[in-house]
Amino acid sequence: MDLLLIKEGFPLLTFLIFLPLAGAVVLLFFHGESFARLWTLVITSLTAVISLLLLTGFDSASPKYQFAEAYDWIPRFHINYIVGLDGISILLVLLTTFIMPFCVLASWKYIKNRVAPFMFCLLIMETSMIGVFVALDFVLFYIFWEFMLIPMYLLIAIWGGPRKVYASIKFFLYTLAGSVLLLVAIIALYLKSGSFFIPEMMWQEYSLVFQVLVFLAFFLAFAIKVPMFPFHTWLPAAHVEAPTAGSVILASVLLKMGTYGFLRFCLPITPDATMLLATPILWLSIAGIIYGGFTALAQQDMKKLIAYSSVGHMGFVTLGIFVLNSRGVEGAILQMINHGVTTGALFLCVGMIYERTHSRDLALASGVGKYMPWFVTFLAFFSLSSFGFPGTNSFIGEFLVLAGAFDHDIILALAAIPGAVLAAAYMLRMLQKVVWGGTANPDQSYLTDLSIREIVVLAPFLIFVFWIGLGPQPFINLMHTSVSQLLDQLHHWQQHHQIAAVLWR
Amino acid sequence: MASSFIHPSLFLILGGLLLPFIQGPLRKPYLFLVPLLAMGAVVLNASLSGNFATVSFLDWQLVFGRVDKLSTVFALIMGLMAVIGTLYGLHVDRAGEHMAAWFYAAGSLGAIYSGDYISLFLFWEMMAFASVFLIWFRRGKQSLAVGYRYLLIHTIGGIILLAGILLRYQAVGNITFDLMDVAHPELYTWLIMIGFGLNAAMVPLHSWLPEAYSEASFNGAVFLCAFTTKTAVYVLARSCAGMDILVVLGVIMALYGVIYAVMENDIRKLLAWSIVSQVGYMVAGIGIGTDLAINGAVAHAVVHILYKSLLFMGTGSVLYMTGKTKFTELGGLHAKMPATFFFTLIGCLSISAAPFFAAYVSKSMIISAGFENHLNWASWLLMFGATGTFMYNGLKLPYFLFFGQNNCSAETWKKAADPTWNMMIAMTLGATLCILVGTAPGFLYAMLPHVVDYSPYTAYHLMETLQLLGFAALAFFLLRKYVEPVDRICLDIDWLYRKAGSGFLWLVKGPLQGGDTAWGEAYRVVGLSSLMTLSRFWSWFDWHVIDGVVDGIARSVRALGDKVRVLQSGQIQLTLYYAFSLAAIVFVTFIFFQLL
Amino acid sequence: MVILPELVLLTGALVFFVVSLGKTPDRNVAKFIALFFGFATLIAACLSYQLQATLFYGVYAVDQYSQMFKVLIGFSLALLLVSGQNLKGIDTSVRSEYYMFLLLSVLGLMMLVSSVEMIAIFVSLELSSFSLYLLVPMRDDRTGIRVQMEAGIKYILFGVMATGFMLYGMSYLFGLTGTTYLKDIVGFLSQGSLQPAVVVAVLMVLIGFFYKLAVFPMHFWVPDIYQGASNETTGFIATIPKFGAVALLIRFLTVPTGQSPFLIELLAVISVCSMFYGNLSALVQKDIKRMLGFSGIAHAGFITLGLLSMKYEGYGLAIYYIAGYVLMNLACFLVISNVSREGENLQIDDFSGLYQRQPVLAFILSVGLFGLAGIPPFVGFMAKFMILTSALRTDHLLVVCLAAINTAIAIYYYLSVVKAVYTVDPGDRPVVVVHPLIQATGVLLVITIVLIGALPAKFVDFASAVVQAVL
Amino acid sequence: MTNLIASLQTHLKTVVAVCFVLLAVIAGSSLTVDTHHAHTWVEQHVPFFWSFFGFAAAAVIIGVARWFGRSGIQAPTDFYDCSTSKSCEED
Repeated sequence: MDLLLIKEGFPLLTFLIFLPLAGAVVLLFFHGESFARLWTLVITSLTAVISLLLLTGFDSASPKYQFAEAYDWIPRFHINYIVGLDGISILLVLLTTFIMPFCVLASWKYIKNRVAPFMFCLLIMETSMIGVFVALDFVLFYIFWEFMLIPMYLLIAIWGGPRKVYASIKFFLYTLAGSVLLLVAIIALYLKSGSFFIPEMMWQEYSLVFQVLVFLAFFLAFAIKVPMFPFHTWLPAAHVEAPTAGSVILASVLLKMGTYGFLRFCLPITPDATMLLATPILWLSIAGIIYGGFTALAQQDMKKLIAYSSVGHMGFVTLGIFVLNSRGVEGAILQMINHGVTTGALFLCVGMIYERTHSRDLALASGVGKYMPWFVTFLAFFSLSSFGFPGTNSFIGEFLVLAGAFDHDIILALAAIPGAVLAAAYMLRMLQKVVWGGTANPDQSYLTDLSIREIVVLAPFLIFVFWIGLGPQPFINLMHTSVSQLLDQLHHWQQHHQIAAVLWR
Repeated sequence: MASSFIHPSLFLILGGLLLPFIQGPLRKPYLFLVPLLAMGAVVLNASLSGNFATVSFLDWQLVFGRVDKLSTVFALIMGLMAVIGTLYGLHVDRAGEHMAAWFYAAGSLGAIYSGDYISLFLFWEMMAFASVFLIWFRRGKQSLAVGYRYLLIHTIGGIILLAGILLRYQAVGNITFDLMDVAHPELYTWLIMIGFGLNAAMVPLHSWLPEAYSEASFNGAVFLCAFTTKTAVYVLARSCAGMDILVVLGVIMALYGVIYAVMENDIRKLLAWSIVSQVGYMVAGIGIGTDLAINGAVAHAVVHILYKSLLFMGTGSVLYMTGKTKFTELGGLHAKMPATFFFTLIGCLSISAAPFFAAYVSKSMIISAGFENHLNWASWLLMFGATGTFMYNGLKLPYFLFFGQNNCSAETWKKAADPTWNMMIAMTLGATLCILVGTAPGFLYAMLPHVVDYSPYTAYHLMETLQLLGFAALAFFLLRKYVEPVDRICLDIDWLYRKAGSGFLWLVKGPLQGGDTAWGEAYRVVGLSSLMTLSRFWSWFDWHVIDGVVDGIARSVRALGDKVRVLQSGQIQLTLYYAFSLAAIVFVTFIFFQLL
Repeated sequence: MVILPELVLLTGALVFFVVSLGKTPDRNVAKFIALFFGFATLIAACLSYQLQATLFYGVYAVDQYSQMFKVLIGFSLALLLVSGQNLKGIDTSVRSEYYMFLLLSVLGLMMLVSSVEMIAIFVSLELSSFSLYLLVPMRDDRTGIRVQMEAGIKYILFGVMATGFMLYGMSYLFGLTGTTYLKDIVGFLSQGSLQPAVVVAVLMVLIGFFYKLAVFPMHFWVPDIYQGASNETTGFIATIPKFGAVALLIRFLTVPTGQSPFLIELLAVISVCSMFYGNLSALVQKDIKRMLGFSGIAHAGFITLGLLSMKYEGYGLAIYYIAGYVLMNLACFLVISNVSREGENLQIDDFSGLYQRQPVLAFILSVGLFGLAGIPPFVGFMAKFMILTSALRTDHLLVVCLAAINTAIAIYYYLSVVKAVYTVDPGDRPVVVVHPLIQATGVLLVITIVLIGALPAKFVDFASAVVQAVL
Repeated sequence: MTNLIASLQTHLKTVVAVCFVLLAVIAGSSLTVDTHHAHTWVEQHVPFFWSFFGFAAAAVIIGVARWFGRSGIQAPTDFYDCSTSKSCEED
């Protein structure tokens, strides 16, 4: 347990996990619509503010798991309640806590019926999402990981669009089917290592075959969550049908869990298998990047377009992770955050159009710029950021990832570059259509520009876009120690286990 | 004393951001003030030399202010250009257009002052993205499409450049932006060169230029013609001086531009083509790479900015007043817009290197540098081109625009008149500078990066030029019925592909790959549509194949369930039979289990 | 005193017998009597929880093991009576008889878990079974095609066959060991002198209980009976008897056979078969009870998976699993029997828009279904998880993987109900009115499901300990 | 200035004549300048070299351009619309 930096006194993480849950329980008894909105906003904002304490207390110099708490839970099976935070997860936790209030704001008018249940689902979501990122016990992790499906399913299935039933069931089945073998892998690991405590599972001498099997089980679960090409088809369906807040949560947080899983589990628990299988996965990421670009280019539905763009962007993340060098991994983590910020914001933008025109069709939204100057300004910045325009956050992320890729293999990196072109292509296409439209724009004169609430929702995202874009250093500092320690261990491992290294070549 | 360095871009950017809030009577003075401030900053910087405004970013040193003679001279002319251009568009009250123009200029200035690849790249992209608005602001279907293509092409250029930078970073380990080892070019050298070259409109990466510039708004074009290509020339001079391939490319550009310009019917396209050819001279000069040649290239860049902007202002006025840009819809305008004619004429003479006019003092430097380097073939061809330049620009343009047969429709003729005061002032300014430089090149030469021991006003050079021009003119007037503009557009490189048949065409252009040389045109002709087809195919593939597999699995499991259900026939005798037989099976297996 | 719960049930049965002699009483009377005896049984079970004794020449052992089951049975019985108190499917005239046989059947089960001698086992088993056989056709005939009769007949015939197997197996055991006392049998066999016949005997006995538990291949009766019987009856069949089955399965599995590898393999095959059979055929069901029946088969497969570890821990887990399963099923049947208006069968579509019509029931149902599907944090997940762990510990990787895949298959049909409940528009389906007491029961169920799902440690430890101590 | 041009146009004949004279003068005076440090042999030894060069160059360029244009480079103005119409509706 020397890996843990046990937090004496106030159990901060536990509090963060269960505060939204408590809020949700309250909502069970009070159904007032306005109350539900307000209450949820209060709870989420409270969570966000409190989560800032993490930053103040976090010691970025130590690779340990901080704010850790450990209690017995099911001693018979060595299942304990252990939570902790390190450089890899802290940013994601903060991302989660900070996205949520904006989701609430975004659904302020969007959700008209069954408000209280909606907010209930949001809060439950938040609990499970934070839980996933901080859980250090594999069973705990899995519980949060699976439980999350229920509220998300309801979010899509109840408040979704026309094809909500299909989309939601697809989402549920697909992701669940992906993670059943994860469960088996977890049990297998437990029987080998004798504990569900994740750090104790790392860097153990498993046989290569065992590692590969476990890795594949992991991969299936995480690749579907990411989603990596060709496991991505649930994403467009879900995104298109989900309500705005749902899409935002999906894009900003849920997708990150897959990549987070790769980082947290695949690399340290099955190092040999990782090195063995890194190359194919890298090429899969490349395929995803380019493929996502192409499909995005063909979309008429803005949400679908962004959904496919996510496939491309997450491709960059996996690329960065599996080049296995510090630039790549740090870029990948940063890119996770960026994608969370940018794509989340884009979905909010689309939602705002949708609230006005009740359509997400590019053709119907063309020429909006004339009547919604504020809106298009935001949209323009976010789309620039989305294809990594210099000075915005994604540029840093993709740049680091590409740099890492170049360290790893030049061909690989060059292969990724057309993806960047495509990104520019489809984003500009959307932007140009929305801002300028064609010659025959539909009559948009009834449109009203953004309200204060909406501007308040979007502005913070913009701030982060440029903050990360111009001064990424603080963010990188947060993660640097953990990442470098992870990679050091990995390379150290690699030197002592030439067998994998040999197979790798 | 880094404190004394003031980055001119700051003024332009801040000014641009504030612009929307400056309304009413304050607007015009403000518009005038901001570029002046930037200009002032440049002038102040001119006194410095060294690296300023260095910022450490991640683990790199970014240099935002690298001041030396080369950067200074370019910065000066760009700053000047910002002033003139803004002045010219002073009466335009679309704030967005000015903002775009200023960001554009800011990007160019930033690129010129930046001493490392990262910041260079940043400003580089800034230019591309700001400039496209100048095209979009003309509003109208064609400009939109063109602007979109323009942007895409530049994005690709940027990405090639980025790839080059990254590779170079891999190889060299630093990001300082300086002369590359052109003697032993690596992959990254080529990539970077191509990235720059695309902005310099090198044949065959040039095709974005004519269509974009001819589609720009009337004052947008004035900015466009100055910044993009010349910034490219600057960075080439900075990083690729003496790269032999550039000589060839330059010459090709020079001639290619000439031919097309001679055929062209659209006046602003004609000027755009002439940009290609003039930049060709500079590129060639850079390729030659001796002090004289570099001097020549730089000088030519400077004067080119002057007269080209003058010409664009002239033609811009015509467009602004009449709304027409085709010879076949204009002509004989000297009576209606004499001043415009006068200034344009000066511009024409300048570009055709007539004695005492701008280009006279610069073009010849490049050419003679060529001779001195024993690249005679190059120099001859450039001479040849120079003649052509005079032909289409010194003669064709003014003749068919202001004299020649009058094709103006009635209302065009009615609308035609000299433009507003600010445009006149701007043009006057430009014209004066042209003549000034042409007659007294001393101060220009003083600014050049290397010491100049070259005087253009030798009797021989004078006579040479006079003969050249005189007899070219003779030939022109004898053969002028052959150059009568016709209302047709000129296909570019893509023509070759058209001949090669559509199947091949698709093969070459279908995939998005930037390796396709005729990228811009190809993109225009089938690139976009086939790209869309391709992407539509992929999305079809996504829904029907990949998703089909997924749903298919689900369905087949369900179907399997349907099969299994059949076992559950409600008939008790059957079920009993199953149960018994299974029990029996178990029993038998157990027996075997025992025997084994 | 030690057999207080049995006595309570017996008196209850007698009371109803008396009532049934007179003219048909008001429906509420029967209901209240039933409720009274239900809770009385629960209390009695709790009271006699700590007691230990051996009665009737040692054929009847009152020990922790049996008492634990009795408490579980009593608890489930009480809940069942509350949730199914309206007995919509049963004609008022026969309600008292219905309750009588219900209590008798429960009595049989209570005796079953206590009996440690084969004759006693047989007798109590038949007691519970036959009264159960009678419950099925008591449904009042609405369809006109008398499905309930058909179901009842099938039930009997199939049951008789299973009993036949069991008796045959018992006679074998007796013949081999010369005693009918389990303890002696175990003692005798553990001294060696094992023959392959022992396995056959044990298997045949097991078959009887497989039939009760509805494990493949003794499951064929399930869907028809579930569909044919009234909702309340099905609720009973689907839950409480399983306790007895598991209890006895465990008792008999402890009989040493010397062939445990074979037995284990067999159990593994059986469990995988029932999982696939159950889940696959459940996928395409329209009738919810039928669907739950098939899902029950699948879950029975999971229980056998727990048993095949042949370890006390595994047994403890099996008990934990069955307890959780019963709870979740109770939740589902509570909703079913209250949503159906006159006790008619319910198609899945009939739940459309239940969310608008009766949010609480919708909530209960979805918790129950998600639990059955094994989504955390409900008991279904924890139980499944532990069972898989113990199975993998005995190196049945393949079986475990298949089981895991089954969870993925299963989710679909559970989800299709939830979908109907939450997303489909109710259309002209009327609002469902439910007695608050029933709602409270449902919520109680939900809470228990979540609680023992989140904190299983105590229960599992206890169960395993008990099994270890007693057998 | 317009008047000036107008008057010139009225006496077009004289203007042309003057021009020819000018040309002659130029050509003539080109013989007087010393050509010692001209770059190449031809410049030094061919009289009126640049005159010929200029004339020839102009002629050639016009010829080439004309041939080039005729050979299909010059297309009707609606040439692209057939292919861009698709793409226009795209972006």
